[in-house]
This record gives sequence, structure tokens and C-alpha cells, in this order.
Amino acid sequence: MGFMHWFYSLASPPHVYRLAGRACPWFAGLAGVFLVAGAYGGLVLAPADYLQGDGFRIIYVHVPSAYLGMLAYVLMATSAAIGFIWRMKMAHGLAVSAAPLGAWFTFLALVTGGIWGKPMWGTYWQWADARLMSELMLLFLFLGYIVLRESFDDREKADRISAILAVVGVINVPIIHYSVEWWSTLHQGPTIAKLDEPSITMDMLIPLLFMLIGFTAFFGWLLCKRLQGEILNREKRTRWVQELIRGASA
Amino acid sequence: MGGYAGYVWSAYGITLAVMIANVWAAYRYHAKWRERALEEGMAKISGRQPRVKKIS
Amino acid sequence: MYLIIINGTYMVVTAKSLSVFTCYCLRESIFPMLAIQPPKATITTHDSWTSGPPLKAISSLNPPAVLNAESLEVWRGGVCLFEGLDFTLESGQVAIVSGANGSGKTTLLRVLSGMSRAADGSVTWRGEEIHRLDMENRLEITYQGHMDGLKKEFTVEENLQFYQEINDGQYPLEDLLDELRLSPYRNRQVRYLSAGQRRRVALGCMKVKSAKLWLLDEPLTNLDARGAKLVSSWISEHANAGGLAVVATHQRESLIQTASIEIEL
Amino acid sequence: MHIFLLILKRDLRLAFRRWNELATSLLFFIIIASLFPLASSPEISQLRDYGGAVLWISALLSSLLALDGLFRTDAEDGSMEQLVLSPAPLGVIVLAKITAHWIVSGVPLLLVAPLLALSFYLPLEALPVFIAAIALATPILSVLAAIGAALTVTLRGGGAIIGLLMLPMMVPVLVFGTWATEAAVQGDNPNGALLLLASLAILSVSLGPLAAAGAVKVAME
Repeated sequence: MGFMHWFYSLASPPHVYRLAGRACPWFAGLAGVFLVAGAYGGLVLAPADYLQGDGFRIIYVHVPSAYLGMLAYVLMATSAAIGFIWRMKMAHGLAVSAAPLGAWFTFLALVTGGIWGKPMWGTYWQWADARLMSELMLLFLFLGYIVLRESFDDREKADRISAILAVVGVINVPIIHYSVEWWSTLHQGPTIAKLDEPSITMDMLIPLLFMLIGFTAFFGWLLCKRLQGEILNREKRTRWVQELIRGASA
Repeated sequence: MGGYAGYVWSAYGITLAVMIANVWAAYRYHAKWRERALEEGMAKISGRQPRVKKIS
Repeated sequence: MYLIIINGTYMVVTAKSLSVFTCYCLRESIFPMLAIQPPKATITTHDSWTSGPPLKAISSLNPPAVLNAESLEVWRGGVCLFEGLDFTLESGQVAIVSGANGSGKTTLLRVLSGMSRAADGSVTWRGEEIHRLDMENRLEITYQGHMDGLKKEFTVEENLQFYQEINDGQYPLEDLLDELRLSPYRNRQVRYLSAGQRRRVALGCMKVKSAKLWLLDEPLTNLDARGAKLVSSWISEHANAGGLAVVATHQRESLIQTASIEIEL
Repeated sequence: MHIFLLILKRDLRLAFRRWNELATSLLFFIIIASLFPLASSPEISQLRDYGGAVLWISALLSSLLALDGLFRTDAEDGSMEQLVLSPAPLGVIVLAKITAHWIVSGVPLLLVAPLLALSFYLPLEALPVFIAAIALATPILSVLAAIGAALTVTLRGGGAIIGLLMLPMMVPVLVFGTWATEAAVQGDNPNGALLLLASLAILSVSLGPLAAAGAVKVAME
């Protein structure tokens, strides 16, 4: 029964607010450690790739942000679906706070992907690259979600309608990804095929894992911070918020 | 660093910039709603009790 | 893609009719979140294509027709309109909902109809939660809001026929049109009617459903004196015939004599 | 099943009463397709390579336009409220409305697209595959546009936002459609793309209406 109790305790805003507050410093510390270690490993320790030289070091930034964009979207869709089915405000709050972060990291993945493409393919934007195209579609899905949510004035309706969009979106993400994948193999120019995933040796892989953990911790930290802001936004007229704020600031 | 130093550092630079921007945005978001909560104060309108009258 | 292929072949092999099947497969299958607790009516569709005994036989011994609201609390736009509303309406009783503008009359009626959800408390019809009613119970409830619900491109008769078919009402259209004094306008498109006439057509659409529980929101607006008298006579007839009605209105005095309880918001 | 036919009949009658709206989405498709040659050179060789793409993009855009007011007109005059409260499951009602609008906007598109394809110098033997692809794609486009219409039913400027929401989800249809036409033009067999379009059609026709019904129910709250 522990799980159900824990699950329903997530529905009470003060509990979630405290939980997020306690988690913030842990996530921040974890992010700092792993990011510094990963960056140092990636830039200095890892050997240059025989084919792409040092240009390949950009994957230590491109791959984690792309992964984070996807993680944020899936997290947003599941928490929106949970909020929709069990009518939990906190789950909608989590979806709201995950959306801008996901959009920013997807944008970051596009930019770093473009910069990585310049030395490799000679152009910043390579339409034929399946990864960049599905990243771009993911960014549009994020922006669509944020724009739709902002265009409602009643928050309850904004939550539930954008939850449906998130669920429909998350079903479409794999379909879009595979269709773009097939499309790029259809139009694959010779230049892209040989420069695809560089063969990753062990000492190249460890910094990448560090960076992945660091990015995820960073995402967790900002997610908790935004979630706290969102809870205050939703519960600003309740007693516990007033005591919390009055108490803290008095 | 080979000829790609410019690209590598610009990529890391942009990543750092976006990260710092997000940290600042998250803390400002939290602070904004904290002030808004201070201004709003308690919910004054507590729900009125409706009266149900029997008409014989 | 495997999902689609399974779904695809499964779909092609057993579908009697695509729409009915999709509701069935999704009620049972892996998308409860999308199906959003579909009303149990999904299975017992109208022409009872399932081989089991028709539900009508079972529902004859159902609980008495009672509308019950317990500690209803309704919020709108972050403000609490009212809380702790309790009332019970038995068969043959009429409830009048009165109160100033913005006191939540319309929101209360929408909650009673099951369209909106109350922040707290519950509304039950024949002992079942209002937003989880099955086919038979939903046929017994009719809601008439501010908007008429008429298509202006259709004629009066077409609108009435549509609502008669969709809710399989038994009320004969001919005498309904005579009662509403709309017979001369039967073939005119609704767009050419006045607001009062449109209101009468809308009330006709509500009556054609011959439901047990009427939820009327300001039925007397735009109606002339004779129209108002007709509506109050309908309501008292309906109550004497064992029906229930919840009417939100500003003209308290014209309906107060038929009412048995009054809810002041 | 009887409710499905009832709503279908009602919406078709409604659409033919307001036939001018039918024509707009079809003319929109033709106009967009005819803009492209004006934008670039009209020689045959160029037209043939991007002809398929032009047709598919204009089909996408005209499907968005056709279904923009699908739920809004009913929501404004209150009949959507009555439909939500009617005993029939809302998914069936929404499926009926989508089918009605597909008949009104998808089928004429199906008839006009081959003519335009010919005007874009598409080889004659590639036509049957192109028609099959459009026939399979229009239901998907109608369902996706209907979900967009359901999500924005209470918003004023709903038209533009449906494009932003739903176009990324129409990318697979665009990709498989152009792939099928290109394969047909070059003569190798397009079955892969057509089968994928068919499976997408089944997925969207079975899940789409439920998502749209959920959105409408929330909008009517």
C-alpha cells in the first residue's frame, strides 16, 4: 500500500512544495559536480577522434541536450496524462514547469547540432540529417504546447486541454522520428553517411555519461525550482502559502 | 585543438549561456510568484452558505 | 509501428462497425487515459448489437428517481461561488434556483447536468454519480441552457426531428408545434425567427426528449406572457406526472406556486 | 451505429446548406498549388521534381482550413452542449462529424488532385498510386485537423494555432505521401509508403476521435 499512499501524498501542494525545496540543493550539487567533471573529461582527457579531430567534442553537449529535450517531453506528457486522469493539480504543475525547460534544451540541441555540422558537412543546417529534423519537430511540439496553454485564461481548462495535446504529441513523436529517419535514408547524400556516429571508445564514453547525469541533475534542479514557483502561482491565496511566506519573510 | 577550436568553444559557450539563462529564469519565476502571493494576501471571499427553503 | 500492425489486423478481422469497435477495443485496451473513463454506455449502444439480454429488462428494477446533492462546492475563476449545498429532489418536486447575477445559478445547473464537475461534494441521480451515468439514465435528463442549441440553417421541424431522433423522444411533433403556436413556421429556417420564437423552439426540443428530470436555465427569457404561462403549465404538468425539475430563474413569482423547494444562492 | 448515421446525415445536410464553405477549402487547394509554378520557372523538368511536394503541401494546408470551424459553429449555437449530454458516446459523434467533413472536403480534393497532378506533368502511369496515396492520407489529415479544431474550440483566433499545433504531426503523412508519389514517378514499387499510410490511417481514425472527444468535453465544461 506504500506506493498508493506515496502517490496520493503527491497530490497535496504543501507536501510537494517541501519535497521540491529539499531536492533543489541536492540536484544543484550533483549537476555542478558531474558537469564540471564531464566537461573536463570531454575537453581535455578524451582523445581526439581520428576522423573528426576535436570537432567531435561537441557531442558532449549536443547529445545530452537532445536527450534532455526528449526526456522533458515524455515527462511532460506522462505528468499531464496523470493530472488529466486523476485530476491532480500538481501533475499539471509539473507539466507546466517541464515545458519551457524542454523547449530550451531542444533549441540548444539544434544549435549545437548545427555548430557541429559546420566543420563536418560544411553547412550549419543540414536538412537531410534525420536527428536535426526530428529535433526541429520536437521543438515545434513544445512551442505548440506552450502557445496553446498560454491562450487559455481559465487555468483548469488550460491544464486539461494542453494535457490532451501532450498525450497526442507523445504518441506522434516516435512516428515523426521514424518517418524522418526513413526520409533521410531516402535522400541520404554520400557526404552524411560516412560522418555519422563516430565510433565511441571507452575513454570517450565516460565523459559522455558524466555529462548525461550532470544535465539530468541540472534539469531536475530547475524543474523543482519552477515547480515551486508554479505551486505558489496556483495556491497563492491559500492559508499554507501565506503562512509559509509571511513566516519566512517576517 | 585542431582547426575546430572555434566551433567547440562556441558550442560550449552557447550551452553555458542557455543554462545560466534558465537558472536565472527559474529563480525569477519562483520569486515573481512569491511576491505576487505576498500582495494577494488571503482569499477574502469565502464561499457563502446557500439556503435551501422548503415551501409547503 | 507494431502497435498499429496489431491494431490494424485486429481491427480488420473483427470489426462489425469501425466506430462501435473502436470504442469497445479502447475501453478494454491500453489507452484508458485517452478513453477518459468513457461512460459505461459505450457497450450498451442503442441497437444493442451485443448478444446479451437487452439492458432494458434489467433496468426496470432500478432505484427511485431522486436527484441528490451533498455538500456541493463550486468554484469559478479561482473564486468560491458557494459551498456546502445539500438538497434532495424526489419525483414530483420542482426546485427553483434564485440569486443575483453571478451567484452561480448557471454553474450549478451545469454541475447538476454532469457537464461541469463540482470542486467538492457529489451529485447523484438514482444513486449513481451524475457524470458516470449510463445510457438509460442519461436519456432521463435534459438540460436547457442560455443558448438554444438550434442550427440556424435548419427549419423548425428539422431541428425538432433531429432532437427527437437523437434522444428517441416519443412526444408527437404535431401537437408540440400546435402547443408552441409554431405550426405556421414549421418550414421556416430558424435564422428568420425572432428570439422569443427561437426560445419556444428550443423548449420544444427539450420537451420532445420526454425526460424525467428537467434542468432549465432561465426558461422564461425572451418569452411573452403567453409563453411564460405555457412554460409554467408545462412544469406543473411535468411535476404532477411524477417528473422532477430544477429551474433557475429571475421571475420567481411566476413559477413559485409550482415549486416545492427553493435554493437561494 | 444509428447515432453515427444520424449525425453524419445532419452534418452533410448542414454542409450542403452552407455550400460556399465547401468551395473555399477546395479552391484554396487549387490556388496554392497553382502559385508554385508562378514562384519558380514553369519548365517541365523542374515542375516534375517538386510537383508531388507542391500537391502534398497544399493538401495539408487545405485540410487545416476545411476543418477549422468543425466544432466551433456547433459550440457557439449551443448544439455541441446538447450533443455532449446526449446518451451516445461522444467519440462516435465526433467520428461522425469528422467523416461528414471528410466527405465534404477530402473527397473533392481526391477528385481534383489527379487533374492538378497531370498539370504538373506527373506521368500518367503514376496517377493510380498518387490517387491511392491521397485517398489514404486525407482521413489522417481530417482527423488531425479535427483534433486541432477540438483543442481550440473555445479560442477566438483558432485557425492559425491549429496549424502550429497539428502541422508537426502531419509530417509523417507528408513524408510517406511524397515518397509514394516519387516511387511511382520513378517506377519502383510504392507499396512500402502506401502500407505505412494505411496503418497511420487506421491509427488516427481509431484513436483520433477519442482525443478530440476528450478535448470537446473539457471545452464544454
